[in-house]
Amino acid sequence: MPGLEDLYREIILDHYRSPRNRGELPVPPATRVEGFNPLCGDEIVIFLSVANGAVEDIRIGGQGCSISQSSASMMSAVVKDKTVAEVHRLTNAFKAMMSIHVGGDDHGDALPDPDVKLGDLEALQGVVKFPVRIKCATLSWNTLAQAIDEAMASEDP
Amino acid sequence: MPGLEDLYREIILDHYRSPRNRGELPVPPATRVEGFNPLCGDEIVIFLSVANGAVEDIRIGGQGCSISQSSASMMSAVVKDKTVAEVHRLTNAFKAMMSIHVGGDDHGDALPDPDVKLGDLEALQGVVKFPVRIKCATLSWNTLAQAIDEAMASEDP
Amino acid sequence: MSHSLDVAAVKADFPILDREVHGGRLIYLDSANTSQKPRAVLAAMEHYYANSNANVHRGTYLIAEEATNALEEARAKVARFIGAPASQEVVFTKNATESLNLVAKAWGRANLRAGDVVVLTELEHHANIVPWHQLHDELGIELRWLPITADGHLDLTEVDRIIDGAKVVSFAATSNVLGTMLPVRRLVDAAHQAGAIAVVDASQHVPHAATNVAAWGADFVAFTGHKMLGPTGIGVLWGTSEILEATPPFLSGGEMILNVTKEGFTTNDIPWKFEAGTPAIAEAIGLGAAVDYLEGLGMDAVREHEVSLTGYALRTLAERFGEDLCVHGPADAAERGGVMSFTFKNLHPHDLTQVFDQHGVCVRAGHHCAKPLMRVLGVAATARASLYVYNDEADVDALADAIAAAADFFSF
Amino acid sequence: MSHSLDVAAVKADFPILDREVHGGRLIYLDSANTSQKPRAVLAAMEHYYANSNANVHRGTYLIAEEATNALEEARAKVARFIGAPASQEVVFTKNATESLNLVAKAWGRANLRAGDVVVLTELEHHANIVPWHQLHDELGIELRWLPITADGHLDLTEVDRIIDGAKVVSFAATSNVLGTMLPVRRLVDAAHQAGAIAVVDASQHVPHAATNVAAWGADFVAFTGHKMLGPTGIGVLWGTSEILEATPPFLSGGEMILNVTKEGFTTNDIPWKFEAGTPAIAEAIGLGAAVDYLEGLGMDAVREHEVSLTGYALRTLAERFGEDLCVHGPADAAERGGVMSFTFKNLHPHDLTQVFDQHGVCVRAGHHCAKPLMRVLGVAATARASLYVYNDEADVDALADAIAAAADFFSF
Ligand SMILES: Cc1ncc(COP(=O)(O)O)c(C=O)c1O
Ligand SMILES: Cc1ncc(COP(=O)(O)O)c(C=O)c1O
Repeated sequence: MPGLEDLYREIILDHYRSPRNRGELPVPPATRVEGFNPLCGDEIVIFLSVANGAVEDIRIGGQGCSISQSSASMMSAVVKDKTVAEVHRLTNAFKAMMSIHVGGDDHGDALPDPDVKLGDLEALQGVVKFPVRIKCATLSWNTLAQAIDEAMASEDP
Repeated sequence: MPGLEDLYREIILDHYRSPRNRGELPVPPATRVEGFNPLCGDEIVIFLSVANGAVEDIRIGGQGCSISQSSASMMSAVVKDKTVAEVHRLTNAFKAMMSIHVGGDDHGDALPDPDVKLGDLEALQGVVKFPVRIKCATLSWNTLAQAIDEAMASEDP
Repeated sequence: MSHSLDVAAVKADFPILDREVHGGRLIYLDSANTSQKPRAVLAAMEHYYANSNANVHRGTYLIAEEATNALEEARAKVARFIGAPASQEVVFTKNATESLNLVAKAWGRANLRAGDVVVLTELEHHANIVPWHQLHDELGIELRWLPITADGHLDLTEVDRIIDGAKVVSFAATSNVLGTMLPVRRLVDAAHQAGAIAVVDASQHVPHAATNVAAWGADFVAFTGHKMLGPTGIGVLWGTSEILEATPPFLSGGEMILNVTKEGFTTNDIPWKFEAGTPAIAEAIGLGAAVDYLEGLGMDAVREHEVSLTGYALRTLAERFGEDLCVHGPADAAERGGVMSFTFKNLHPHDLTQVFDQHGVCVRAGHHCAKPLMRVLGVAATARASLYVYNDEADVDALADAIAAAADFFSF
Repeated sequence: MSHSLDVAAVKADFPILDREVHGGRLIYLDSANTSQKPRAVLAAMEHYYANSNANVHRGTYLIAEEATNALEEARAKVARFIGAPASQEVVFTKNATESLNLVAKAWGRANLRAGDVVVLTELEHHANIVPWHQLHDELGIELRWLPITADGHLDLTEVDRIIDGAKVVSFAATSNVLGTMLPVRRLVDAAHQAGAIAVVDASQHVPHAATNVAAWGADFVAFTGHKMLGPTGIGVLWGTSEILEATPPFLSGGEMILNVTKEGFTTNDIPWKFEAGTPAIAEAIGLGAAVDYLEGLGMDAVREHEVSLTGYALRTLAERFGEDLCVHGPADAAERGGVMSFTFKNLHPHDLTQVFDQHGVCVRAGHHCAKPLMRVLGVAATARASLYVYNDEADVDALADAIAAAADFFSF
């Protein structure tokens, strides 16, 4: 039986207690997208500004458990200034860590790139032993993907 | 276990093979009402003419099993020239024989009158041991009740 | 103990309670979500499948007749259990959600139009909200909300003003989040006074307290089998004969017709008019067995047990955690069902119940399908422990120990 | 025998077949109405209730996770069994009737308007007729009917003309009265050619023959659990991801939402968007076990067994009763399912099956929820014997003996 220590690494609790990039961005120019985890009621709000194909700024709002909040916090730190393509690779790598099958199928996703470094996010690895929590951990990433889609759509002419 | 002989008395099969009062009446002045037994698909059509509060004439159409057809045939023979009140008493007596609770409740029905004579219809007594067939036996009676209601309604000014 | 329920004997009737999880015993405190099933309910369904399985209202052979009788007996049991004047007023559905959809969509589409007002309370379950939202989108009906007070009661000060002019008043008899028991008769009367129909979502009431729909005077009452010791896949809609007769059919197909031609159809009598297709036969029979089981315990004893155990729980939690633990809803156990939603310090409910799980304690964390209420309470989620006939003081103590363990683990 | 099904072993898996009725063995020939359940299906449900019973997609503790996984595994099994490209394309409903109502009312209300044409066949079950009648009454859509030939096949001569301009073509894959197997792919292509969606009622197909919804190319496929060795209370609607995504929700409440506020709601992803309220959890798990059981037999072996036994039945009845007995539908067993509707002399089906019952032979008499077809056939009712995996030649012989007994009793 996996223990609670596998799930709640210190770095997770740290991000939970002191979340990075909390707040809002003015909309527009930023994009605002909400995400919901119907299982446990977690709600996340992502404010995203994309410029020249890269994440210019990001802010996180909403309420959630330590896993969803810390995942969002770590994500916000790592995606800032990354290009959309890099964010896509990070997302795939993160989902692969969560045992979510991505890429290589007919949806046109690339296979996860083994060279992508997840850094702090690796602390979330233990989540995979608690399958119910995977949805908590991926909520912010799915919401980010949607925010990027919307931001890119409004960038395009 | 009740035997088939309890159900299929000779007089029933006789009415089934040679149904009385089969046919139609011109509508109007007659009333036409259809009845259905969704269980086994029996269909009955009653053509009824009521004059001066009594059954002036009745004809039976439709398709059904021996029980529903013979019940309709016997019913048609017995209700002719009866007043609506007499038909109501007959119906109650017949339903009582079928173990259907009627009367004495708050629906204003009279209790079945022990003096009402059912005659040939008593041959249907065995039906009560085959509860599924009760619906077959009562189909024509329920349809008649509806036909009387409609005929009376169009009689009234 | 003052009540007359022999909980040890009851526990022994529920096979799942013998199960070990994470090396300890299963402490099931999520009955407001779904209840466990006694052996008698499982046996009734098994017996049906092994002896009389056949389709109903269609077969002309022995086992088909047995199946039909068993289904209709189950209906009669349910009718008697809720004080319904007639069996035919009991419509079997798949769950309370379908029951409420039937009301909103079959009755509602036939009777409501743009601008008509439907009154709900702030503590409704989504099952009694979203169908009305759909009608809003489709027909332009308007929703009004009866507010709740800070201590989780319905705010009665403005009830009549808010209900005035409404066509429907639809509300939970007991809140699945706060445990609050609403003044059903009072609200039904207010609805009728205003010319509205009264719809009661009794999903959290029927399993836990004696119910008499006739005494309530409501028009429709919805509830669900799996929360009252019955199986999944079966729900109930009770309605007065008058309103059921006047309501057009909802789902359609076999069973609910008298005749079908290429041109159209005529409907069967109530309740079958509302039961399209092969019904949940085994499940209805299982629900009948659940009713038998609850009647065997006695609904007054069930209620007494829950009031007493809820009182014990409220006292225990207050003694052990003081201000750190906040239980939402009425403070007096006699005024509530055995549902306790709580927050503990600033620990998120999902993290709390994660620790509970390691101790075998099953408690739900989330919005409990009542997101508008969550917003009113100012939280995104709560942890919710809920009690039933098989719970005892040891289960409550185990919950308290698990809370202490969580406090410990997160070293707050 | 040429097929590879060990019927004696199969029979032993069905507890009800040990039952005596009227002093003899039970000869169950009404599987088109509902099938019997093997021990493995009952055991799977019992195991769930005794070990993992909890609500799904809500619980954050071990047994809730087990329950959720068991439900979703059942979905995956069903998806694989019917060749669905993705699990999320499998929506659980309460029966095929609800599945077809979902199509007519959720997809239909959003996509059809007055004058739009829906094409059905003359051999449809009421479940695939009455919802469209309701839509006719509500929206003014128009129904067109594909006729059948004298020998019970679909008349293909005018198919394209009749379908031309239609928005929906909805039809049974196998007739529940005639046994006729329709040319599904041909009809789907004709529908798509005309710009219509194709809806297949596979209630009588999925239990009896290998099914591949992707190969059919249909948009929606509906079927029901209780006819395929599964429990009552569970049905399936398969749809392509595209069409399910584009279809608005039907029943609404818990489970099917992402968010609810006082102002409105947003829906969950497919398939949960269509699964409002607590699902039929145990029943879905039971259906999964039924799929396992059928896969264990092999659907090709099942089909081979039915063709062979139907052939035996058709020959036996012809030999023993000649012209006195008329079996409706295709004469060649290879072109039909194991459903035989027949009339015997001028004996009414209900009188016939009354005698059968005394011999333990379960055969349905009636309109089989296909009254428009009865009218086309020129009868009010038929007797219908239907075969499945647990039937053998002795069962067919018992049917023939019962027919002889009826002839005898009524001394014709
Ligand atoms: C062809 C067909 N369609 C639909 C149905 C309806 O199935 P259910 O009653 O389980 O909804 C049936 C069975 O009754 C059927 O034979
Ligand atoms: C108050 C209330 N209403 C309705 C429901 C819906 O019940 P079901 O999910 O069985 O349809 C529930 C339970 O989830 C409930 O607690």
